[in-house]
Amino acid sequence: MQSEIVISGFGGQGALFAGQLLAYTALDAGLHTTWFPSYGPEMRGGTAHCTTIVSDAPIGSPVVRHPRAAVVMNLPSLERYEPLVKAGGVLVVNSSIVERHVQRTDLQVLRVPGDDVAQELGDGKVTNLVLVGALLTRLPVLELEQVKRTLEHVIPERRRNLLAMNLQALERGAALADPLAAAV
Amino acid sequence: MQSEIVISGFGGQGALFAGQLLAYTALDAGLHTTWFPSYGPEMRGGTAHCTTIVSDAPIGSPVVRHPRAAVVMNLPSLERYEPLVKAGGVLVVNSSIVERHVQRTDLQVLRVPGDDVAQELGDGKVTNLVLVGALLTRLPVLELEQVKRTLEHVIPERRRNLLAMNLQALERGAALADPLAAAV
Amino acid sequence: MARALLKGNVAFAEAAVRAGCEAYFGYPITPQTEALEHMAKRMPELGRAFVQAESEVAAINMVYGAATAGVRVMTSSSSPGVSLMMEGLSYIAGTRVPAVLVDVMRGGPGLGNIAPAQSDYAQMVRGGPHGDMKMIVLAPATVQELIDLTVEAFDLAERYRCITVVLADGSLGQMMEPAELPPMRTPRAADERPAWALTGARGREPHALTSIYLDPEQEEAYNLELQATYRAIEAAEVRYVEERLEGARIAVVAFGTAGRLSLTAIDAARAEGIEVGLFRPVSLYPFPEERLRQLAERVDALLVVEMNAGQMIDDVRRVTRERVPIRFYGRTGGVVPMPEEVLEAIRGLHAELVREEAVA
Amino acid sequence: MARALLKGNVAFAEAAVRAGCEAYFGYPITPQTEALEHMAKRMPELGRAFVQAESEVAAINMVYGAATAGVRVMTSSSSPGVSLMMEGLSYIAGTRVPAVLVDVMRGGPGLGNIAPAQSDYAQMVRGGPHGDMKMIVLAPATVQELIDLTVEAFDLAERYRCITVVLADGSLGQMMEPAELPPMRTPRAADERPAWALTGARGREPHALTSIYLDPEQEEAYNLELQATYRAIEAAEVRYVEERLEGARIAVVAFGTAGRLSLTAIDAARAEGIEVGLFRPVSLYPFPEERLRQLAERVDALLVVEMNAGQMIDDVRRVTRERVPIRFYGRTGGVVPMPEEVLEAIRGLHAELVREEAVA
Amino acid sequence: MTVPTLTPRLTPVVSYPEALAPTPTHYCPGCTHGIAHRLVAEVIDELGIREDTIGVASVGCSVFAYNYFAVDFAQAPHGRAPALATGIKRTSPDKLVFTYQGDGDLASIGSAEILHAAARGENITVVFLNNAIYGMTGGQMAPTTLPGQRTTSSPAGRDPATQGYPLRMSELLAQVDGAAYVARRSLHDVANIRRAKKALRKAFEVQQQGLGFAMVELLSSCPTNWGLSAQDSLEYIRDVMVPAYPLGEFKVPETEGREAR
Amino acid sequence: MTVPTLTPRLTPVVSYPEALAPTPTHYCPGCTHGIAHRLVAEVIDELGIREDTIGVASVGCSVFAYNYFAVDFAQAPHGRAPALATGIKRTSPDKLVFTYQGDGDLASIGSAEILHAAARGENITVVFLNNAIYGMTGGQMAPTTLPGQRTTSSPAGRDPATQGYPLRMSELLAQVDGAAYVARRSLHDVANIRRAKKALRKAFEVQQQGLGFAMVELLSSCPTNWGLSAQDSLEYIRDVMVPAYPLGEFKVPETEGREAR
Amino acid sequence: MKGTVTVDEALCKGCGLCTGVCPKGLLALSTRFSTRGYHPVELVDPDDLCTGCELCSVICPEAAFTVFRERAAA
Amino acid sequence: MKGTVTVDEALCKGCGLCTGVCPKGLLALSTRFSTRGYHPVELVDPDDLCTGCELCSVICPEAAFTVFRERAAA
Ligand SMILES: Cc1ncc(C[n+]2csc(CCOP(=O)(O)OP(=O)(O)O)c2C)c(N)n1
Ligand SMILES: Cc1ncc(C[n+]2csc(CCOP(=O)(O)OP(=O)(O)O)c2C)c(N)n1
Ligand code: SF4
Ligand code: SF4
Ligand code: SF4
Ligand code: SF4
Ligand code: SF4
Ligand code: SF4
Ligand SMILES: [Mg+2]
Ligand SMILES: [Mg+2]
Repeated sequence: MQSEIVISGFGGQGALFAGQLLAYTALDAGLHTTWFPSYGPEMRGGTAHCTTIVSDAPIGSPVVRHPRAAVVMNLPSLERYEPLVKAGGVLVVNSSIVERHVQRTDLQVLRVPGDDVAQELGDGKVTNLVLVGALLTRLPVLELEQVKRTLEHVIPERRRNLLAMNLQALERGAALADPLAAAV
Repeated sequence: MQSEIVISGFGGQGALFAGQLLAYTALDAGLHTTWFPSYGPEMRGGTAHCTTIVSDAPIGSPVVRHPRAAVVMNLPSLERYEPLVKAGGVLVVNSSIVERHVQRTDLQVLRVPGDDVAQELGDGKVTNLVLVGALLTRLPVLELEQVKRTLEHVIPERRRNLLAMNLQALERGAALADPLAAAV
Repeated sequence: MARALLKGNVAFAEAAVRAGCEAYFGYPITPQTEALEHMAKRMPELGRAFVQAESEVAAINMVYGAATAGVRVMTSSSSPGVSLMMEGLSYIAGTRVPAVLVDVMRGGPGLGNIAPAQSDYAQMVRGGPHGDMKMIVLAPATVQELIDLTVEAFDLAERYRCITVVLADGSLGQMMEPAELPPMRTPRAADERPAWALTGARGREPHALTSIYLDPEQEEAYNLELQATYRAIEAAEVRYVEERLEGARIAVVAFGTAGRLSLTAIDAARAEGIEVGLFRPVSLYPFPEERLRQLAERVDALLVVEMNAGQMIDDVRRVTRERVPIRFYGRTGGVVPMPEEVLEAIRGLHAELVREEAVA
Repeated sequence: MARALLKGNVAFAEAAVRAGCEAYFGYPITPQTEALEHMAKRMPELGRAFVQAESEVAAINMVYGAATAGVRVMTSSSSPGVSLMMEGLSYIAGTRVPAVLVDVMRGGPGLGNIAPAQSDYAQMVRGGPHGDMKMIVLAPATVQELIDLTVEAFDLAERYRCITVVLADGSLGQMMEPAELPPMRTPRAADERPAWALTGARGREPHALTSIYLDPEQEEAYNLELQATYRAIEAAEVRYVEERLEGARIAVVAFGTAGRLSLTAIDAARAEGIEVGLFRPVSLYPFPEERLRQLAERVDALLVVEMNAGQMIDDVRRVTRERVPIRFYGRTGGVVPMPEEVLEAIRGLHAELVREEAVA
Repeated sequence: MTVPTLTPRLTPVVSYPEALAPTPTHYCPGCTHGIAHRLVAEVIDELGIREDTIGVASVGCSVFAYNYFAVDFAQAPHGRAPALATGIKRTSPDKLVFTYQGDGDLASIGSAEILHAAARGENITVVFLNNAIYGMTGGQMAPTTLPGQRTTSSPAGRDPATQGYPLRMSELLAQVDGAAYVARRSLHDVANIRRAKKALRKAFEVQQQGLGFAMVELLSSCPTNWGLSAQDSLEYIRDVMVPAYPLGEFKVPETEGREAR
Repeated sequence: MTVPTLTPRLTPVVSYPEALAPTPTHYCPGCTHGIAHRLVAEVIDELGIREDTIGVASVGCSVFAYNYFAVDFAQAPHGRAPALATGIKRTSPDKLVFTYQGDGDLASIGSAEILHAAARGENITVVFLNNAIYGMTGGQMAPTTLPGQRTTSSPAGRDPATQGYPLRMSELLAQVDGAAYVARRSLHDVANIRRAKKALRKAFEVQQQGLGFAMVELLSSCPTNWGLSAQDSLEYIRDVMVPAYPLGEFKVPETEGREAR
Repeated sequence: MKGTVTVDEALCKGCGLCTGVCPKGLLALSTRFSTRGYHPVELVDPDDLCTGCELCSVICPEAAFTVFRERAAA
Repeated sequence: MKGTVTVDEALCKGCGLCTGVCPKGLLALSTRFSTRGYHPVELVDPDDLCTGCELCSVICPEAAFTVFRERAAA
């Protein structure tokens, strides 16, 4: 079984790191994984996105047109990925700044107020992890606890002091996910 | 009918110009012709040689392994070209400085004291034309008179004052050729 | 070494370090700059040579210099930068000193863009530098292969005293994947340099390393030596990967990233009942001619997939003598084809075969 | 114009002048330097632009600049110098501005020597510069053709907004042969420059000439345009010469000097009763694929003759699908094969055919 | 853009230059590339040469300069802008041709081309942005990087012993006979920006007068790769770069006076 | 070589340098490339470094330098000798590495490489033969060709207006911080040749001391392409080249005194 | 002298350089996001203190300012 | 001081530079051709005037000279 997760947002919203975290977790869990960034000048200011693939078999393509899940942290990302997620797949939306609702009805949509939760936790920079926490509830391949364990050792040195907050972000996202999903 | 003439000597002995003169003459005579130099650092000090081909039909290769005629102005040139001239072909040797005699017996050999004649005429630099004059007596494709006419208009500006001597060189070479040929 | 999640550019740079690379000379260019940056940190740390050259022209000539000194040396760059290395590469080949180049291709021609592409296949495999010369060209498809082939590149370069190119594309340089780095080899000691190297003529006749042979006969003799080396390489160094080819009616032929992309498409097609497999040349030079020719005897059609306008396909055509239909799917300019597109191409080719059978 | 005895290098330079070449930028290198020297005299005399650049890198980029200004511009060089032009050529192709390059090849690889060679066929025809790009490559065999193709090169470059290369070898640059120069064309007036040119945005929107398209989709669209141009060139600009092919059993395939050399051998072989003719590709890109394929249907064997280790032969193999045996005769490193050697190769191939018939 | 209701007596004294295309740039916030662009555009406007000017963009953050100027533009390979400019100027002598180059472009890979354009007295104007770093590729060491300066390719700070010393291109090129005008200015405050504009104007005028090669080096910021705020970057220029790269006119046409520092 | 019968009291005081291979050169008669070769060889002998020296030949008449020196040698692409030397020196820091380059090679196509080798303070010795012409390719204009000088590519004499001004590389490179020793000497007479040798010796000693980049420019003759006799060529150097290319030490290591002109 | 300025929000990147040079301290970054995701600068000049001195426009890397000034008595 | 010189004919290219520097005028090009085709220089010193001053050897581009000198009284 192979799961493809796209994470997409403004540069600076931490999409790339969130994707890497999933890949690191997959590695720790003994799974196959790839992380594929979009890179280049668009990273500066524009949109940043990446694809993480997690699988129990060797991975061919590190990109796919139709991912199983997408975490969209801003409106342009929603515009881009809503049409692409596989039917039945997961779409996590940062509802704090994305007002528009999802049109498709064949997806599991999680609208999570990522920025608000992050502000609450005291750091705008953990929106990505809030959303990932939510995602994990719908993505059976990686377990929240494993992600947390992995985070502990891959968190960049300069953010180590924020580890607790980062872990909370994951948890809050996960906690929010269930009722939200029901509300879709 | 195609005739290939190699002219070879030390750099500075005028081998290249002599070959060009034949090509210019051929052009004036309405024949096909090519002139092919050896070039490069070996020109400085070392040996210079060129191949002139004259033909009544378009010319394929501008070089051949076995030329119909060779004018050799020094010993290395003799060493190189004696074995190569076509059987029955012409070999003109600058006997002023090439002491060794020709071994092959299947060639028309002309031993012409080119440097001596040139000195006599007052300019060491016309050895080449003395030898060419001799060659022409055995090479029916180009006529001495035509060569002289051509020389008049292709002689480099800075040597124009030496035109008369150049023409004499050709004539002296031609004049020497007959008896010499008999003496082989 | 345990497997770690590694970015391609960092992975090959560290692999080179561990393979005993004693000198790196390079110039920044996206999408391979992280390799230079990694070397900027690692090489001085280990007391080895690192110079950020003033240009790719200078970089390849520093490589040339270090190669004449008999050390393991490398550079890395991307398309426009590699174009600037052509003269230097020709001299290195013309002098028969070993060197390694990692080329992380990007979209072209010209300045193009920094997105992944394979459009320098022809340049590296067929005829970039002037003169009758070849470089061993290895095309990895995963970060692990990128590591392994980089290590091997040093060995091959030394074995044949030639240039070995690791030809990757931007995606391989930028992506992360679990991979294992090789153990650290101790670099050769200064007094273990090869006999042909310039080490100062201590107690021996001086020698020169040069690529000029004014006398054509001599240059030809040298060229014949080179050609003999190339024949030896062709005989011994062919590398390829075959997947799902057992009983396949269609073979996808694709290298590097295009190859791994195609594999996903192949699995999807197989799930639909289409018998298709993958032939992935790993050594682009020497090209796996023999094996591909045999393959063309067994299958009904070939689909060449490249991230360019069709470059390797000419070699596929030549080698297989077009015994079977050969179709092409390619994207250019840095567009990475999605496996779904390749799947579509496989389906199309399959349908073609079915139609033909119906007619027959 | 009457026929005059002209040295190849001078002939093509003067031909360019007469074709309305408005700017020449170059750097001395044997065996093409006389061309630069001719231009150094002629261009200023005519009030046109001549710059001896600081290097071939600079020269090709001056050409690039002048090309963006919409003038007829050229450079000339030889193997190592041409290698230095690869990046610039890729940019020119990537910007679709017209330019002419005369490449007078010498022995390689590396510094090699200054003797005549054809060992840069692969570089110029298949893949010197990076990216999916092509250059029209024309291979003259006589001084007259060198003149005519140089003139044509300017027209083709402008028609397709591409690079046209006249690919000669040292012998063609250095030899003299009677030839006729074209009449003097008046260069275009400054206000007649093409609409796409950079002329100052007087009374119109400014425009830019560039080769960077950061968005892969855009770069791909650009590449598709390029590819469409190449298809148009392939359809319209194939050039070749056939000699003595009527009823031939053996066809010699050779370009440029190797072609004319072979002709002498062919005549000698015919005199011996061997039915052999010459197929001489004049446009190396576009390669005369169709015609050669047809030829391979008619003859019993092909002999490819090159002044290299075997480069064009790969295209001959691909195009003919090796329908008939293909043999090779080549000399490398600046050795000019003698017609006698080619004759020997023809005889050998002929004997092979006779033997086979005997067996059959 | 909303224009406020104005009292009739208020009239525009500064507005968007005509020679600047009405396009937002991709430069990072606070990057002084933008200031240099505006100055060049203002000079072009003031000299009334917009329709007679051809620019040559280089490779670096300013690669898209051609999108930002409302003049004809070519885009050169990394370092080769002076060669392109030569090709253009020689075949369009009545046009004003300028290059816009970064320090990696001009002082590293393109050092031969700039030196020889100067030696030839090529009648072009060079706008040279020195930000002591390779901006576009993410902050590697440039030939102009200061000793001790940390970059991604001099992670321990540039060590002159192994990584060499900074090149002062203006001083160097001023030595060359073909150079007519060479000045270094800075973009770190209003007064210096105004001086920079004067120098740019002179550099274009020198070309108009056919006096030869003219170059203005502008000390410029790279907040992103310096890891400083926009404001701190200007202070870094003032406090660190200016001392290492003295401002001044290093060569002026013989007929002209030197502007006081 | 026949040795005359000698009175026992006569002993050899000058003989063929050990570091010079016993091979006739291909240089034209009277070409001062040969003098430069001998001087370098003598210095190598005097310093006793023959077996620790690696030379880098460039492209130009001296391309075969590797045949003439009895030391290990590489041969570089046109202009790139300083890059090769960098690669060699960085990986063989205990060897003495020198390049031998002509003016076309060093000042034209290789100007970026020499500038940056100097800027990096690359610890190498550069022997730079300035004969104001491209000798090997038959006498084209070099960046060092003098205004008005006729060459095959400046047939009407070099016109600075279109062909630029000569580059004085020593003065230029002396400006660069990484340069430790830069001197210009001439080979036109015995006294100057002796001075040239001293400079060459210093340039090798600077490298031995690890002080950085050292270069000696030698004004040299090209009788063949100047169209002058060997003797007249020396006079041409003295009367025409020296005034245009002043002799002197333009940079000396701080610890050392400058040699008087 | 009296003056005022307008800022083209499509151009302003909120770098804040202008806020540092205004002698009257009239420029401040807003907390709003512009369509390009920046906090654009705003003129806060309730007392009409702007002199139209142009300093803001000189330092602005985006040429975002239009500066207006009272016409000199004419 | 007394001295003498020998010239390696295999090296001498007959450039004549040495003839110009010998303070005693003892060097002259011969009319003979060397094996490499040059007129080699010869020491013409019937009166033993050579001082071994080395000037010839300093200017010779071919390192063709060996210079001998009287050993200082020792
Ligand atoms: C031949 C080549 N080499 C390298 C590059 C990669 N590259 C792009 S921009 C750049 C550096 C630009 O730095 P600079 O000129 O200082 O401009 P800045 O971005 O700092 O304004 C480099 C190395 C390239 N495009 N082409
Ligand atoms: C890339 C390249 N361009 C051009 C040449 C041709 N070339 C050989 S030597 C030379 C000039 C040498 O002049 P210089 O360096 O002054 O040396 P000199 O012969 O005068 O001693 C040139 C242009 C070459 N070999 N390679
Ligand atoms: S990276 Fe630096 S130079 Fe480039 S736009 Fe950003 S701040 Fe400016
Ligand atoms: S061409 Fe000039 S530089 Fe070269 S060897 Fe002859 S005289 Fe010397
Ligand atoms: S014009 Fe002057 S006073 Fe007005 S806002 Fe700008 S800086 Fe402030
Ligand atoms: S200086 Fe310009 S870009 Fe920066 S905040 Fe002020 S108006 Fe905006
Ligand atoms: S050593 Fe002195 S005196 Fe003797 S030959 Fe030489 S120059 Fe003349
Ligand atoms: S200087 Fe040397 S080469 Fe010249 S003539 Fe004298 S001995 Fe011969
Ligand atoms: Mg910069
Ligand atoms: Mg020279």
